[in-house]
Amino acid sequence: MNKDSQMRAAINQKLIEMGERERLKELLRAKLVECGWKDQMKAQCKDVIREKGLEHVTVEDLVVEITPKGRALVPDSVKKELLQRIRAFLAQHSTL
Amino acid sequence: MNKDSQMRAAINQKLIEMGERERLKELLRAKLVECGWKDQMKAQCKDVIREKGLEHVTVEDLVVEITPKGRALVPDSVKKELLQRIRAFLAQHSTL
Amino acid sequence: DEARRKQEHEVFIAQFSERLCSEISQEVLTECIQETAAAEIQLATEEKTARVMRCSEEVCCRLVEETLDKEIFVLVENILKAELQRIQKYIK
Repeated sequence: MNKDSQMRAAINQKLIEMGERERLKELLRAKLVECGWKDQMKAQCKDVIREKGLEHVTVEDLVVEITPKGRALVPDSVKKELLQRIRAFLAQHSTL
Repeated sequence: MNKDSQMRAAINQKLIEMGERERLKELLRAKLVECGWKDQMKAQCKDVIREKGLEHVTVEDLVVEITPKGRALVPDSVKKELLQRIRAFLAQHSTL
Repeated sequence: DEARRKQEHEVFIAQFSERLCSEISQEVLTECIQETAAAEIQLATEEKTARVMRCSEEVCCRLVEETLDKEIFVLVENILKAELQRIQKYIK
């Protein structure tokens, strides 16, 4: 394992141990609702269903179809906030 | 002060005044780079930091750890050259 | 007498040279070792900071991806279920 992999593993380990990883996911979920991402995604899904017809769409198809848009629609500010929170956490728990 | 001490003090004074002491130091520094001593020292430092972990090593620890090797690794040819240069200088200024 | 003085002087110069050589070596080695150690600690610190920055970003991206994948899956499942129920209701 190279140094970067070790570091990533150590960061993840620390985040999980302290329950911070779950809190970060929770924060992200809340932000996705707050910024309208969830509503946009719902609308996207409905569009695809309408276009293709409900009988021609499976969960997997729909997931594959809307995932790239879902990723692109996350505002940079949300990702930035999350990253800042991770870095602040690491600074506080600097045993890495 | 006996005659020898007086003479030593006079030569030292002259060496400093003429800038030769600094030039000798500069020569040695250059030779240490040229012969690879400096690179060996860097590698030694990296080894110690890797073994002990950055958070467990101070500059002072490193100095203590690598000094014996540092002294041992100076090639005899470099010491010899320095000595020859000192002798040549003293011979050139034999009135000292 | 002259020859003796000359020999004494030569001995003195030889000893002095050895001593000076050792003094200068000592000074330069001490300085160089100190400099190298400080520079290497600094370099290692900078490298570690850069690694933490880089890896925390990667961990963050992975966390976002993971959360999005799950969110999208649940969202799709719920919407399809709701659409199906709506149609069933309509048929009835």
